[in-house]
Amino acid sequence: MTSYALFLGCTIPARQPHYELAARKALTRLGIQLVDMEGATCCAPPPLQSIDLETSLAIAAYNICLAEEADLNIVTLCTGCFESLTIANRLLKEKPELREKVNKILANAGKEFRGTKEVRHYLQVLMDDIGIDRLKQSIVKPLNNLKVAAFSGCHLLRPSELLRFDDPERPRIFDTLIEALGAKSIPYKNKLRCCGGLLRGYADDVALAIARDKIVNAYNAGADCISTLCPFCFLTLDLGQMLIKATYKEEYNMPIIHYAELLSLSLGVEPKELALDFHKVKIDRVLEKIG
Amino acid sequence: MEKKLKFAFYWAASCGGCEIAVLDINEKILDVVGKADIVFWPVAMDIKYKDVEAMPDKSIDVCFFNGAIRTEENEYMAKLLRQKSKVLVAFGSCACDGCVVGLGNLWSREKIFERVYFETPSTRNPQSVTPQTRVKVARGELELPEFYDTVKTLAQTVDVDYFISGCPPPVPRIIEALDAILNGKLPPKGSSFLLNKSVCDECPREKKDRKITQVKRIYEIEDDFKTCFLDQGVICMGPATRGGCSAQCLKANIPCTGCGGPAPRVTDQGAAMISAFASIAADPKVIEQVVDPVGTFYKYSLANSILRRRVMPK
Amino acid sequence: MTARKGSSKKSKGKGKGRKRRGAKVKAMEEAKVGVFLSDCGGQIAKILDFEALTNFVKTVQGVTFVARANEFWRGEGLKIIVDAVKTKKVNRVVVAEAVPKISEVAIAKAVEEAGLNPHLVEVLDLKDHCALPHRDTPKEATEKAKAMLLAAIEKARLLEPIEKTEFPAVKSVLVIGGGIAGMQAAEDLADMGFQVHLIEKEPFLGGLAAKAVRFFPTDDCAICIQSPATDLKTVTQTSRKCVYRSGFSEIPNLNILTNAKVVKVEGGPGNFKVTVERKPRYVDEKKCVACDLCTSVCPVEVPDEYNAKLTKRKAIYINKPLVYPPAYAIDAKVCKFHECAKCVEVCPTKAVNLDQKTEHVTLNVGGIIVATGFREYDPSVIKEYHYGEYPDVITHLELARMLDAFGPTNGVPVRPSDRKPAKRIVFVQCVGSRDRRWNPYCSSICCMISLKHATLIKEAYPDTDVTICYIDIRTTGREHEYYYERAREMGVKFVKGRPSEIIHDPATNTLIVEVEDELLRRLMELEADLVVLAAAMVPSEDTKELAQILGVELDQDGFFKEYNAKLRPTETKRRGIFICGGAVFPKDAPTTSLHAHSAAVKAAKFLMNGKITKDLKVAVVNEDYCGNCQFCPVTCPYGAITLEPKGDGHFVAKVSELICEGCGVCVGTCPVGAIELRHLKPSQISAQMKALLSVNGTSKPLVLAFSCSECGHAAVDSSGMAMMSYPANVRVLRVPCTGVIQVQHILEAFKAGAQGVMVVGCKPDGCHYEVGSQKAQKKVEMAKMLLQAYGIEPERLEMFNLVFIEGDKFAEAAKAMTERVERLGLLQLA
Amino acid sequence: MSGEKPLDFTKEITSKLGGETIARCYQCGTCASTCPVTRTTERYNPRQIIRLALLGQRDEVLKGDSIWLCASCYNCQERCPQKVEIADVIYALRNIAIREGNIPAIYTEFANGLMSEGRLAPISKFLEKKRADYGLPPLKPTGVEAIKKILAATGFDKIMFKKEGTPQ
Repeated sequence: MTSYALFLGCTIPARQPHYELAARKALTRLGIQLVDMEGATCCAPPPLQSIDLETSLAIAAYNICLAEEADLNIVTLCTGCFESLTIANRLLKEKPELREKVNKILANAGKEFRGTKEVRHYLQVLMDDIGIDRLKQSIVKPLNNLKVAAFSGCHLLRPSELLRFDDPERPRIFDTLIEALGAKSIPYKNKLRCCGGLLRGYADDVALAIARDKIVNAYNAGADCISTLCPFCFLTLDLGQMLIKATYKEEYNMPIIHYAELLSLSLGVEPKELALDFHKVKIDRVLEKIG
Repeated sequence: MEKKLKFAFYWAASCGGCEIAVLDINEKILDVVGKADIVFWPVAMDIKYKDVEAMPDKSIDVCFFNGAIRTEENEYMAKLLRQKSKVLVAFGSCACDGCVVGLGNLWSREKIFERVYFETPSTRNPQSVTPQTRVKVARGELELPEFYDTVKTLAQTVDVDYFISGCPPPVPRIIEALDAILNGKLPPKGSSFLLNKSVCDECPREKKDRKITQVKRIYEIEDDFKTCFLDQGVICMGPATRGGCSAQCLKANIPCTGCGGPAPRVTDQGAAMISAFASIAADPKVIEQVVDPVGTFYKYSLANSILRRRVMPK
Repeated sequence: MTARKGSSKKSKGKGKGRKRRGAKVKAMEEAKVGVFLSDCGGQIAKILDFEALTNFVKTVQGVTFVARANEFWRGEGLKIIVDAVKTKKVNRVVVAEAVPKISEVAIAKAVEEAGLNPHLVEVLDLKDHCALPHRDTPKEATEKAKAMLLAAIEKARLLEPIEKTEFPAVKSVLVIGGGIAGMQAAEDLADMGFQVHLIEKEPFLGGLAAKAVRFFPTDDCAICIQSPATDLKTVTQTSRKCVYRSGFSEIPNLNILTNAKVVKVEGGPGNFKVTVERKPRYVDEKKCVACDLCTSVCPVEVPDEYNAKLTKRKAIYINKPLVYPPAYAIDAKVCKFHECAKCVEVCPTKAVNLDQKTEHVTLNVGGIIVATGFREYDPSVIKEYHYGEYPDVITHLELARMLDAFGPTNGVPVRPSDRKPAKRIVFVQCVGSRDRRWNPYCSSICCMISLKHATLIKEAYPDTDVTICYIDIRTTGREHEYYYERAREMGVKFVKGRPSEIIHDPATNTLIVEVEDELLRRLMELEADLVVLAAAMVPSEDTKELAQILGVELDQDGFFKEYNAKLRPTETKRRGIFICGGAVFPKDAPTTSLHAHSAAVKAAKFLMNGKITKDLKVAVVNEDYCGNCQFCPVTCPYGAITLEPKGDGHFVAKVSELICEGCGVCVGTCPVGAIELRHLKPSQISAQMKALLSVNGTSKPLVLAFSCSECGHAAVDSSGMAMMSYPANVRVLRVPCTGVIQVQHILEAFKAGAQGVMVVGCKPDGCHYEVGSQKAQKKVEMAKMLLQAYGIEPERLEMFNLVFIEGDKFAEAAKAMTERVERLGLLQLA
Repeated sequence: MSGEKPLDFTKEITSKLGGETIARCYQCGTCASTCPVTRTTERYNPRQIIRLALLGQRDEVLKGDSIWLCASCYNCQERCPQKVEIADVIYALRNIAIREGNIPAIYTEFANGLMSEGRLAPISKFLEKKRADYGLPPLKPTGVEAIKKILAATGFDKIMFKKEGTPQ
């Protein structure tokens, strides 16, 4: 059994337990052991990087140190956490001077970054540890050609030089994993473009306009739902539709579903076992189509 | 029967390894004793200064002198043996180039005494005793030879006829030297019994790209037992060191540290190696990685280098 | 048993495969030095006390003759030297004379004519190196002049004659690459009477030019060349000719081999043995009448590379319009050979021969010209532009084929997706060029190519909407700016901005180019039927492999690297191998021509005499001491040193006398002193050093400056010429290159009385011997470490990198070094 | 541009973590063209921010609203032909701006959350109950004390809270 230190981050446990629940159920069913991390903190995402990059690196490194001490690789659910931690891990592994600088800071918290562990997104765990074939064999309830607009979120792919997750212009991994569930990953306009989520709280109007584009493009392409990996994207697109309704007087009713939820459903988890009431846009349409 | 030759062996400032090297010639010693009498050999025979002093000048045919000139006694004996010997051979790295003893030239006499008699962790010297040339004791006055400030080579002290460098000298070269002496086929004065070519010439290791990108200690590499140490980043003195040793260290997978001394056309072994090293160093960073330039490049030849010793800070 | 130090038997040079000229080196005769003191027309006699100098020189051992004159390098002065050599038995000539280098050459020439080896001359410059810079302290200057004279005399006494040698130079040249560069160079050389072999890897000559159709800025047919000399009898010199109407292949001495590539090069400059592999054409060029019957029966169809895959061709094919050779060729990759053999049956002249085999041809040539050109970069790696995915995104070469009236669309630009004429065309500049992700350099010709294509389209189809998205428009050539102007006048639109993405709208089969018009500061979505990418120009395929075979360097971008961009732009570091055209960097046709002619002239100059005569001022290995450490071969900037087996399992270094440039970087490297320069022996350096430091006569601490003969000495010269002043305690010792200097020399200088040591050489990247200055720098750094360990202030040693125009900096450095050493106080050696 | 010293500001940026690559920019506009924010609002154009910065318009860059509008999507950085790390450059500019007191309110909120709980989003009682209902394990405490030490070491706390813990 493969074990990982589960890095939850801030948003998932605080706002989206349905994501955590679905991910835990799915990964456990697939034989991945998730170890909850003692003392993990915020991953130091872009808002903190905006305040101070060096501090952010140190905080990310602190969390990696916890995994090093536990002798476990990290798995993240949140794309933002994946980005923050992966960038810190890569930079500190590859730039000795930066590492020395950060370790001086970490010494104050009694930690030292050693660079012995990896940070993985749970999609990588599915691809590499479980594998598409085993995943397909585990599917008990295929998603019946559900038309899914895949939206991985920016920080799974970019900056590709450091994340090295997938081809940043022609990513295949997420789509492959969606199709492994029996669904169809449909093309839609500006698929790789940002949801604007990080502008929420500073320029809500801009953020909403960008989110609207996303919804409209998926809608126009005939998607049954948009599948997300990042709690921020989810929030922006799911809650966002309420705001779009209020601001633009438009209603799309586009279900936003975390991939972990789709995965759980296809692995045979009953909808009632999942915390589906956390969805602002109801997903009944999707459940019906899956049957 | 021919008249037997008279040999002398002397041990000045050195570790004594050269004395052992004389025995390393094994059965050859039988040829030696067959053809020569050893008239003076303090390590093996009980003989006093006065016995030597009493010998007629040039009565010793060949004197093998090992050790550098560190003390007044070393100097006295070097001069005395020169006077008494027809042929004086500088035997071993200490006599030829100063060797490790010569590295003492990086410090002054005072510093050395301070270190040796006070600072080393194993020293207990509550009465602050240091060597004195004359000391009164209950039974009279004791005399000690003076410890010189500077270590010299034998040739810097007296006229030397032949040289056999090495730490200790390689056995085949000793045998060649003995054969030459015993058969009266001596080379021109000033010759060395080592070879003209460097250790590299005898080394079996493969030379590869000849570009040093990083200086490494030997424990830092995974030696493949085939590739030249320099190509693996380990400093090897072979290129700048007079050969004749059959590269025996390298055959035992240890880089050459330079005991053969400078090549025949070179006056300064360390500087020659530094020039070569700097020329093939990939970038200036590599140069900074050399921690101890004198200890690395002049381990055996500091006393016989161009500058010979450190200028002591005032 | 061996010598402890120094003396050794001299190794005798072996004259293998070449003739030695001039007198055999005589046994060292006693040196009789003649010293000739020029007071430069009396000018410097006002500063230097020539009486004192003359008297001093007379006391120096070996000096048998002293003369003084206004000048010695010409006229009466020179006659005095000649006379002294002829009648006074003077056999070493020391001349104090200004006019650097000119005087050296003139005196050496006269001395040689007088019967003395010209290398027995030592010229020193008392004017620029002593009198002028020290004019404020004439007494000290005179003392320094004595030291300089003494040093020159000491060196002269140790001078030995140096012979001249001749090396064979085969009057034949191999030109690799049958594009315009290769054809032009080949034609030049053949016209000059050299035997030329022109090889082309494709079955047809013409290269990229043949595909490009027209050239800017004249919109001329791309494939015309100068008239071969064979035609000169009938045609005026200024005419041009179409390649296929030029009679190119009939030029005497020109041997054209298509389907051919170089696989091995042996030998050396002047005498290469080149193995060329010739793949079968399967059609006998001499029999084929190009009737086209074969293609009509050939069943195999493949996309035609020549037409940018816009059309198909058969397995047996010919490129049109016709170029050399006018014969069909079979594409071995797709032909079914004997399974089919329809072409064999149908051929009326029995030209098709499916059993042709790969041949290997060995050519003996004196020089090689590389003219392998460049190619268009495959922009499919730039995924945001979707080349290779959206059929209507094409490159300029593909567009060029469309614009060719013989081409796949007969001159009409169309959308490949549906073959409809393209009415809205967007060009995207800098695709894969100026892009750190792919090729960081500017490909330099794409702006002009876009302008050419835009205007050609506008001219033929004025209602076509053409937009060029650019970062910067670069039209630097003559007339190019007018070309740009014309494009604007014709209505070509220009958007300053680099598109971020090309999107395909399947509903309308329209491409959308997303770009910010920076000048409007507005995001645009340009709709287009056809998007043309100005893809980067990159080195031809197999460039790396060829460079390896030839033993020449490539630059960071993968093009062939020239010896020196300014002075030797068509030469490589490997003598006898020349480069030209797009193989060096992307070029337009005029520049390619220029380059090709230059390479041809360089090759001709190298081989014209059928032999190469050279003074053997080179490095010499003493085999008795060489320990096979193999450092010198890698440090030699010219690859002149190889290791030669001695047969007993041992190796010794061997210097190629032809290739060696005599810089001495190897000497500065050799840890056993086994390599010496014939023209500057270690004994001569020591003698000069001692002499320069033996006469003090100044109140200031002596500083020895080692200076290279190139930039270093030029800076010292110019310092004096420009009347800069610095103290007379600074003494200059000239070496060929600072790379020759060893740490031992620096230590010896201190031992000999120098209080400070300067090393003055070229800039690290501008060393006349490539690497010498850098190596010197590293040695100086290590010597400083060593001095520190010896308890000597490392600041007493410093390297300065100067050039000719920095004479002021040399004076400053000399002053600064003097002050520094004064501040440090007297150097105490233990 | 009077009185501005372009080089100084460029140097200031290139010496900051994230800002190293700014001077490579040759103003091709790929970043603006690919930016989802630029196509939504005129308030933001990454090319223009870089241009202003390289021309030394320090105040306009740091005190304005523009730099806060980057959505950190890294599209520009991915496609920049000069490998200018544009998103990171924006971080560097924000880092400088924040040190000079231009701190949008949302960032103070985030910093507060980090300082007090070690996470940006607080966990509500409601959520804790919901978690338990769904059988999710109780959340482990965060290493907030360690974070405080890190923030003290880098001076982060002083940047954000100049007067004894009160937001500036």
